[in-house]
Amino acid sequence: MSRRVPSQVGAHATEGKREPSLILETCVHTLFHTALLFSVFLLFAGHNAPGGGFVGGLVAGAAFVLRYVEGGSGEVQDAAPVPGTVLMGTGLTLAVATGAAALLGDGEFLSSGKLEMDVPLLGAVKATSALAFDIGVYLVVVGLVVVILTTLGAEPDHPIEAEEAP
Amino acid sequence: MIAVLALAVGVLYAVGTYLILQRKLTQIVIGLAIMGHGANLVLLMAGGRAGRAPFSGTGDAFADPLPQALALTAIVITFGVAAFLLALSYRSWLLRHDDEVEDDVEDRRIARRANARADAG
Amino acid sequence: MRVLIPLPIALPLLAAGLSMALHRRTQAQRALGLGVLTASLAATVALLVRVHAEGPIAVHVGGWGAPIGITLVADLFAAVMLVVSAAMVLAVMVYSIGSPRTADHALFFHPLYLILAAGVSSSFLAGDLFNLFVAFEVMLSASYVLITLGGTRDQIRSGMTYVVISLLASTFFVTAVGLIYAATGTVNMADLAGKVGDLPAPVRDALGLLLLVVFGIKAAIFPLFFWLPDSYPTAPTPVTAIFAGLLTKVGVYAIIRTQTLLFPSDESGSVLLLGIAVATMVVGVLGAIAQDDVKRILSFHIVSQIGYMIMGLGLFTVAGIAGAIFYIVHHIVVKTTLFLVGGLVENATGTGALRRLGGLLHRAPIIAVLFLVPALSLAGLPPFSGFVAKLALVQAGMDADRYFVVGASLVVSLLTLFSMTKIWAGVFWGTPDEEPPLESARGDGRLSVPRLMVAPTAALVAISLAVAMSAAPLYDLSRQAAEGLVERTPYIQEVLGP
Amino acid sequence: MSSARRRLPRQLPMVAWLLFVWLFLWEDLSVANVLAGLAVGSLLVALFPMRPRGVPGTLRLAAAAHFVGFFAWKLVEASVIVGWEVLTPQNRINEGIVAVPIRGVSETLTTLVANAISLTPGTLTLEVRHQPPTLYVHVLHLDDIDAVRRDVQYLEVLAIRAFGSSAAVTAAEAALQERVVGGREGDR
Amino acid sequence: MLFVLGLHAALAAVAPAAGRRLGRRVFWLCAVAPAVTLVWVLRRASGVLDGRPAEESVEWVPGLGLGFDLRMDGFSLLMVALISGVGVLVFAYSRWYFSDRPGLGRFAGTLTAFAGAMLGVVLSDNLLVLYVFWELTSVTSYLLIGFEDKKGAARAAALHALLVTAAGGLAMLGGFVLVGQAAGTYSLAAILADPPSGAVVSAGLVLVLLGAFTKSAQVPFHSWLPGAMAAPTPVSAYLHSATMVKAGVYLIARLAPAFAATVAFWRPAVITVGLATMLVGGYRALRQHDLKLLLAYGTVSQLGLMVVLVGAGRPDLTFAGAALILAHSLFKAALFLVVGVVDHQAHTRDLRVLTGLGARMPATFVVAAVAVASMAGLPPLLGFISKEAIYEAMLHTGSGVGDLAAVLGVVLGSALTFAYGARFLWGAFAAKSSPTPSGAVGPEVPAPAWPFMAPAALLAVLTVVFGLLPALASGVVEAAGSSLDQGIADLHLVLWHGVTPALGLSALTLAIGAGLYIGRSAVERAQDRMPAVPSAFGAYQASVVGLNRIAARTTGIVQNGSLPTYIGVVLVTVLLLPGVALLGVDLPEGITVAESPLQVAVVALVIAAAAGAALARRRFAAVLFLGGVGYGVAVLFIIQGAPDLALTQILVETLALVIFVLVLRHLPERFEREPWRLRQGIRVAVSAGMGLFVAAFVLVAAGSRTEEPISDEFLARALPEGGGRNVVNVILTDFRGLDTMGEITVLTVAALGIASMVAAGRRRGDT
Amino acid sequence: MRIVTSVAFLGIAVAGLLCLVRLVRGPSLADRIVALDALLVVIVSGIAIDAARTGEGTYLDVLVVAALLGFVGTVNVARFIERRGA
Amino acid sequence: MLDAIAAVLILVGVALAVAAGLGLQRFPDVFARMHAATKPATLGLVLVLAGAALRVEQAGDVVKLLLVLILQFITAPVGAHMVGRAAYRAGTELSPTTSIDELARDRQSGWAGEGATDED
Ligand code: NA
Ligand code: NA
Repeated sequence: MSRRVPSQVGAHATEGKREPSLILETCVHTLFHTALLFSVFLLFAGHNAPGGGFVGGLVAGAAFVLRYVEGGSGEVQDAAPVPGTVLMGTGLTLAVATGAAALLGDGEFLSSGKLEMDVPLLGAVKATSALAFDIGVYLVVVGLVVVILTTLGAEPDHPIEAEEAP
Repeated sequence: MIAVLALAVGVLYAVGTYLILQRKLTQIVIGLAIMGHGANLVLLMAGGRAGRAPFSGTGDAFADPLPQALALTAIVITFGVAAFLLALSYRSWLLRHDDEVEDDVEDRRIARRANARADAG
Repeated sequence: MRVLIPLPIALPLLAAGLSMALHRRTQAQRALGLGVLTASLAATVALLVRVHAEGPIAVHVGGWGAPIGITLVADLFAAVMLVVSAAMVLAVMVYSIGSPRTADHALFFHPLYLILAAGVSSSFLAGDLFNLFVAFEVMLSASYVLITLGGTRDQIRSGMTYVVISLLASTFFVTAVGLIYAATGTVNMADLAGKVGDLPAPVRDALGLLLLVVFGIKAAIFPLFFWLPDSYPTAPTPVTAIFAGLLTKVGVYAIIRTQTLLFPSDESGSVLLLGIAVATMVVGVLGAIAQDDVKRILSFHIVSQIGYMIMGLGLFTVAGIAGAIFYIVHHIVVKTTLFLVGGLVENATGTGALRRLGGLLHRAPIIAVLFLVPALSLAGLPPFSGFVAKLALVQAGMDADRYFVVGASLVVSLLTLFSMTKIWAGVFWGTPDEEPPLESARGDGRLSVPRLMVAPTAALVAISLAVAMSAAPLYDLSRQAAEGLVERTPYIQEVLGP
Repeated sequence: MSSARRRLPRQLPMVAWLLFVWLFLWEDLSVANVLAGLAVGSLLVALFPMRPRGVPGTLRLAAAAHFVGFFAWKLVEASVIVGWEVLTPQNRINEGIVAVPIRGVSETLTTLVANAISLTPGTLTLEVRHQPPTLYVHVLHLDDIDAVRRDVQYLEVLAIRAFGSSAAVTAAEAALQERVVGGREGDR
Repeated sequence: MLFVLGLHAALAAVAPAAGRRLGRRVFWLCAVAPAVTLVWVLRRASGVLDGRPAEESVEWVPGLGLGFDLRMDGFSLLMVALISGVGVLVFAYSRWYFSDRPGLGRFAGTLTAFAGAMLGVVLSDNLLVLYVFWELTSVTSYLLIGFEDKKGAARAAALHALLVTAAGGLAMLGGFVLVGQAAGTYSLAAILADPPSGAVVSAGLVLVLLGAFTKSAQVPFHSWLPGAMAAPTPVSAYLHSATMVKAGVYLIARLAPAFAATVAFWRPAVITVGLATMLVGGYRALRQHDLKLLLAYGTVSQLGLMVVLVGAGRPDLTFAGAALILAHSLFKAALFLVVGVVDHQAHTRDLRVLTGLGARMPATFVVAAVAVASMAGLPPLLGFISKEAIYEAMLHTGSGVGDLAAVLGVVLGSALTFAYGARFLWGAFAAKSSPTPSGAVGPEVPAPAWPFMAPAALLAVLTVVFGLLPALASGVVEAAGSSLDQGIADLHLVLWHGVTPALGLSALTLAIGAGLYIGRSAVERAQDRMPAVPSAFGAYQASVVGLNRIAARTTGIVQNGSLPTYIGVVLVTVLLLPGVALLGVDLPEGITVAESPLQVAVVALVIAAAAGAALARRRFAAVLFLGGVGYGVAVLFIIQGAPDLALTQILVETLALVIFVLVLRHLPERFEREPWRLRQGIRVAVSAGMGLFVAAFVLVAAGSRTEEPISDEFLARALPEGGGRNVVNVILTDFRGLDTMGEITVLTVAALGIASMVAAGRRRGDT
Repeated sequence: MRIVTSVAFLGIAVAGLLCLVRLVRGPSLADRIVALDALLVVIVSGIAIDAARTGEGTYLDVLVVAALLGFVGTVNVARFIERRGA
Repeated sequence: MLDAIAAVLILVGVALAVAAGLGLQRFPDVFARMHAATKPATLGLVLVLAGAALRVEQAGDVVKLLLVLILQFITAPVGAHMVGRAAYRAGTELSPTTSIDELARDRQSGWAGEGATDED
C-alpha cells in the first residue's frame, strides 16, 4: 500500500492536550490508584525490601505520567492537590527538619529516633525518623515529576518566532 | 575484576565521549547519560564480585552494599541535572529552533579581531 | 558545640524548603532568607572561634562513626572558608534585594540561592569524598539554574557550556570515587589518608591527578578554565558576584584539601602544580587584556588569580599554603565586590561594554571609589589585602627557591593592573564611544545608584580594607590552617579517633 | 465537598480493591494493617478523585468463566498460529484492517473487548469509533473478513453476558439472533 | 611621623567632599598637611641633625616582616623638608592656577595622598613598607596625570607612567624580598649596617635598581616622564622637583654606600645609565618647542646626574648628590611654576609662538632667570655651589678611563643643561624677530597676580639665599650625606673654593653651553638630520601594542568559544594527566572473563545499544538506544546483586524517556551528518582512548585493593542499629542520610530549573 | 532445574538480542519502541526465571515496577509518534 | 512434580519469547511485527511468571508475580493499541501484503479518528 499522510488530528491539539483514547483512559483509571498504593507500599516497605522513598516516589510519579499520557498536563494539574514545587518544598523541609530535629535533643545531625507506643487494638506502633525522612524523599520525587509534567509537558509545540516574529 | 564488565565500562565511556563531542545538545545529554552509566558500573565493579542482594539476616556472600548506595545517589543526581539540561535545550529550541550549542559570541569576536590584526600587521 | 557544624548546611536547606512552600510571597521569602543567612553567619563565626581554640572538630552525621557514616569536619581551613562565604552570601543577598533590575524578583531565586549557600557550606565541611561529590552537585545544580535565571539567549548558550562541562567533571568525579573505592575500600577522607599511601605509586598518582582534573575544572585552572569567562558574565549580577567569589574557590578548596590530605606531593607534583599555576595566571590575564566588557574582564581575572592560589599550594610549604589561604580569603571578598560594582555600573547605565561607557567618575563618583579600592587590591597593589596576599606568596616562593614562578606572578600582577586600568579608563574616565542603552545614562546628570545596592558593596569594600588592616591575625590564622593541612594527624585523629 | 461525599459510595469498589492489594502486598492480616490499608486506600481515593467510569452491570460467574475460557482458547490458538508463522519458513501473512461494528454498551465493556482482541496474537485494535460503535482491527492472517467480524462480535456478546446489565444482555441476545453480519451497513 | 602620614591620609579622604563646598579654597585645606609637616620637621630637625634619628613603629603583619617602621635620619629629613616645603608652595599655587570647576576636591585629595605617599617612601625603614608607599605614589600619580580624563593624551600618559613605574616597582618588590630574606630582615638600617652578599642578593639588587631607574626616569625607561606633562602644571612641578622622580634617586642613594663597593656590577651600571640619561635628556631638551617638555627632558637629564652622584657610593660624590637634590628641587619647582604662570596667562607654552613676555611680566622673568642660572650652575647661586661640589668630588675619585669618561660626560651634560636653560629663557621671554609658525603671542598677555607668582619667587629667593649663605643649607646637606655614608666627615658647602680645576671645568661647561645656545638653530637642524633611533617611547608603545596583540591571539586560540573544543580539551587533559600516570602499570592478576554467560549476553546488549546510540541519525532513535543501554545496565545490576539499584535505574530511565519525549517533540527529527572527516577522526581517537583508559583504570584500581572494604560493618549493623533489613536502604536513609538529603536537594533544584526555563516564558529574551 | 534455567537464560539472551537487532534496525520509531518494549518484557521474564531459579523474591518488586514502567514509557512514546510521525 | 510443571511453563514461555524475537525480524511491517512481538512475548512472560510462582517460597512473592501478571494483562494490549494507533495515524507505511484497509476508507469519508471534533 502507499504511504499515507499523517492524521490532522494532532494539528489543532494545543497546550499538551492529547487526543483522547477510550482504551487508554479506562486503563489509566484502573491503574492510577493502584500504582499510587503500590508506591506507598514501596515507601513503607523500603527499609526491609527493595524500595524506599525514592523508588516509591518514582512509582507514584509514574502514576502521574499515566494521567499525563491520558489527558495532558491539565489532567496532571487536576490530579495533583498542590503545585509540584510546593510538594517538593514540603518534602525537602520534612527531610531536613527530621534531620535537624535530632540537634534539638542530644543527637548528631540526622541521627535517627524511634517513637514506639502501644495503641489499643493495634498493638505496638512504630514510627522512625528514617521513615519521616523517606517520606520527605518521596514527596520531593513526586513533586519533581509533577513539576516536569505541568511545565515542560504544558508547552505548545511551536517555537517563539512562529508567533511573535514578523 | 570481571573483564566483560570492564569492557562494558570502556565501551560506555568511549561512546559517551564520542557523543559529547558532537554539537547537538541532545547528543551531548545522551553521551553524558551513557558515560554516567559507565560511571555507575565502575562503582559497582568497585564493590568486587557479584553477590546476593544485601539484605541482613538471610545468609552470606552478599554484594557490597556501599557502592550500590553510592551509585543510586549518583544515578539520581545525574538524572536531575540531565533533566535540567533537557529543559535548557527546550528553551534553546524555543529561542532558536535548534539545540545546537552555539559558539560564544564575544569569544568569536575577539578571536576575529585578533586574526584581523594579524592580517593587517 | 558540635551542633554548630551542621547548621550552615541545615539552616539554608530548611529555609529553602520553606521558601518554596511560601510560593510567591516575596517579602516573606526575603525575611526568611536574610534571617537564616544571618544565623548561619553567626554559627560559622562561633565555629571558627571554637576551632581556633580547640583544633579540628568532627561530627559523625547520624551518630555513625567514621568510616561507616558521613563525617563533617571543621578544621581551621574549613572554618575560615565558612565564615567568609557566609558573609559574602549574606551581603550579596542584601544587594540582590536592593537592586531594581534583579534576580531577586525572579521566580525561585530565594530557594535556589539558599540551596547554593548550603551546597557551598557542605563542600567545605565534607569529610567524605562521596559526600563532597554530593555537596558539589547541590552547589553546582543550584548554580546551573541561577546562571540561567531569566532564560535569555546568551544565558542559554553559556548555561549549556557551563552545565555540560560541569556535568562532565561530575561524571569523572563519580568515576574517581568509584576507582578510589575499588582500590581502598573506603570513601572517608581521613580513612583514605592512611590507605591511599599504600597504593602502588602509579595508581596513586593517577587517582590524584584525576581528582585534580575534576576539581581543576570547577576551580577553572589551565587548561580547564574556558567555561568560566563564557558563562559567568551572562548571569544576573548578584549571581555572578557570588559565583565569582565562591564557586571557583570551592574548587580550589577541594584541590587543596585532597592534595594535602590524600596526595601529599613530591617534587614532580609540585612542579606540575606550579606549571599549571603559571599557565593559569598568564592565560587568564591575557584573556582579561583582550576583553572589552567589564564582567568579562573580571571573569578572566578570576582565572588568572586562581593561578596564584594554585601557586601557593604547589609550593607545598606551610608558608605557601598559608599564602594560598590568605589569597583565597582576600580574593573572595574582593572579587565579589568587584562584580557587585560591575552590577552598579550596569544598573546605572544598562551596559557593561567599555565602548558604551565613560565618565562615570564624574557622574557616579561613589561607584568609582567602590571600584578603585578592590581593583587595586586585586592587582596586588598596596596597601590593600591583595598586596599582603601577593607578598605572602612571593615570600613563600622565594623561600622555596621557585624564582621563575615568583617572577611570573609579579609580571602577571602588572598585567592585571594594566587590564584594571582598562576598566578604569573605559568606565570612569573619558566619554563613551557609543551611545549607552539607557535613557538615564545619556547626558551629564548623576546616575541612579540605589542605596540598598551600595550599602552591601560598601560593606564589602570595608571588609576588604579590614582584611588588609587586620592582616596579621588573618595571616596567622592562615598559617595555622596551613599547618593543619600539612600536619595531617590532628585531622585524622579527630575523625577516626586516636 | 458534598459532591465528593456523594461520589464516595461509587468509589467503594476501588477502596476495596486497594485494600485487597494492600493486604496481599504486606501478607499481613492484622487489624492494624487492615486499618492502615483502609486509611491509605480511602486517602488516595479522596485525594485523587477521578471521573467515575461506567461500571459493568453485574457479574455472572458462569458467563464470566465462559468469556475467560473462550478468550484463553483464542489466545492459545492464535499463539500457536503466530508462533508457527514465525518459526516456519513459508509466509502466509495477509494483513488487513477490518472495521467491526460492535454494540458498544459501555466504555468499560468496549475496552474489555478491544483489549482482548489486542492481547490475542494476530489481531490488534487500531482505532475505536464511538458513533457508530466500531472497532478497527488489524489482522495478521486475513483469510475471511466475516470470520473476523464474527469472532469479535461473539466475544463482545460473551463479555456482555458476563458483565453487562440485563438490558444490555437482552439486546445483545436479540441481535445475536438476527446474526448481524456484513460490516457497517448492517448497523446503519 | 605616623601623625604626619595620618594627617595626609585624613585630608585626602575628606578633600573630595570638602571640595564640593570649598571650591578652589580646598587647596588651603589640603595645604595644612604639608604645612604641618614642615613645621614638624623643622622642630625635629635639631635632634636629627645631631645624629639622633626619629623612630616610630607600628606592627602590620609581623609574620611577613611587614611593619610600619618609620625612621627619619638626616637624608630623610632633607627629603621631608623638600617634599613638605615644595608641597605647601604647590598647594598655594594651585589655588590660583585652577579656576573653579568640579573635581578640584578630588584633585586636591589625590595630590595630598601623593604627598603623603612620598613622605612614606622617605620615612620607611622597612623595605616592604617602602614598597607600599612607592606604589602608592605610582597610583596617585596615575590619577593626577589623568586628571583631564576627557583628553586621550592625558589618559595615555597616565597609563604610561603607571605601567613603567609599577613594573619597576614589582621588580623592586621581588628584589626587596630576595635581599630581605638573605639578610633575615627587611629593616633598611639593619641591612645597610650589615649588608648581605651572594648571587641571590646581587640578583635582588638588579631588580631593585630596575625599580629605581623606572621611577627616576632613567634611560631607557625615561619616556614616561615627558609624557606626564599632560598633568596640570602644579602636579608637574611637584612631581619633577621634590617627589616621585626623586624616589628612585633616594633609594639608590640609600643603598649605594652599602653595595657599590661589594657588588661588581653596581657602579658600572649606575654610572653608565646615569650618564646616558643625563646626555639623552639634555640633548632632547634642546629640541623641544613646548616649554614644559623642554623642562621635562631637563629633569630627565638632571636625574641622570643625580644617579651618577649618589649611585657611585663615594662619600664626596654622595655629598655632592645631596646638594644637587636640594638645589634641583628649588630651581626645578620654580621653573615649572613659572611655566604654569606663562601657560595660564598666555594660554600657550610653545616657545615659537611666545614673544616679548619678558617685558610684559618682568617679575616672572627675573624669577625664571634666577632659577635657570642656578640650574646652569652660575654663581652665586645654590646650583653653582652644588656644581662645584660635583666637579670637586669627581676630580678626586680617580684617574681611570671610566672616571675620566664620567667627568667628560658630566661636563658635556652640564653644558647641555646650560644650553637648554638658556633656550628656555629665550623661548619664554625673549622678543623674537623671526616670523613664527602660527601667530605670535606676547603683547596682549596680562601680568599674573602676585600671589600666583609668589611661590616661584620664594623658591628663587631661597636659591639666592642658599647660594650666598651656603652655611644655611650646609647643615642639612651634611647631615643628609653623613646619614648615608659615615665617610662624609668634613665636607661643607662652600660658595668659593678658589681657583681650582673644578672651577676650570665650570668655565669649560659654560663655554660649551654658550656655544650650543648660540648655535641653537644649527643644533636643531643637526638633530633633525640625525637618523631616527629607536626611541624609548616607541618601544613602550610597541610593547603595549604587542601585549594587546599577544593577548588577543592567545585568547582567540585558547578561548575559542566552542563547546566541543572545550570538552575535547577536558578529555585530552584527562588522558594526558591521569592517563599517562597510569601507563606502565601491569594489569593485575586474577581477572575473570565473566561470572556467567548471561553477563556476557547482557554486556553484548549494552554494547550494541550504546553503539546504536552513537550512530543513530534520528534524535529519538538515539534516545531509545539510551533506554536500551539503561535497561541493560539495570540487568547488570541485578546480576551483580543490586535490586534497589536496578529498580532505580529502570524508573529513572523511564522517567528520563518521558522527559526526552516532552522535549524532543519540539526538536528537529534528525541530526545533520558531520561533513568534516578529520574532526570525526579526532573524536573517534579521543573516545577510544577514553574507553581504554577507564577500563584499564578500573581493573588496575580493583587489582590494587589491599584492605578489606568497610562494608561488612554495614551488613552487620543495618538491622540491629539501623532497624532495616534492606542494607542499601538503611545506608541511604540512615548511614549516609546526608547524601540522600543532598540528592533530593538536587532534584528540587532540577525541578525549579525546569520550571524556571518554562516560566521564562515565550519572551525572545536575547540581549 | 539448573539445566532448565540455564537453557531458559540462553533463550532469554537470544530473545533479547533479537529485540535489540530490531531496535537497531528500526526503521520507524514505532518499530523501535515495539522492540524496546519487547526487550523489557524479555528482561522481566529473565528476572522471573531468576526468581524461579533461586526461589527468592528479592527482585520481584523490580518486576512489578518494570512491568508498570514499560507501559508508561511505551504509551509516552506512542503519544510522541502520534504527533511527530513514526 | 511442581518443579516439572514449572520447568515446562518456563521453557514454553521462553520459547514464545524467542519466537517474539524472531517475529520481530521476519515480519514485514510494524503492525505485523507488533503481532509477533508484543503478544507472544507477553504470553511467554505470563507462562514464565506462572512457572516462577510455583517455585518461589513465600506467599507474598506469589502475590507479586500475580500482580505482574494482572498488570501485563491490563497494560500490554493498551500499549499495543496505542503504538499501533500512533503508527497508523503517523502514516507508517503498510506492507504490500496488506489486502484491505477499512480504516483508511472510513477516514477518507470524513471520520478523523477517535477524539476528533467531527465525531458524533
Ligand atoms: Na564553578
Ligand atoms: Na569608554
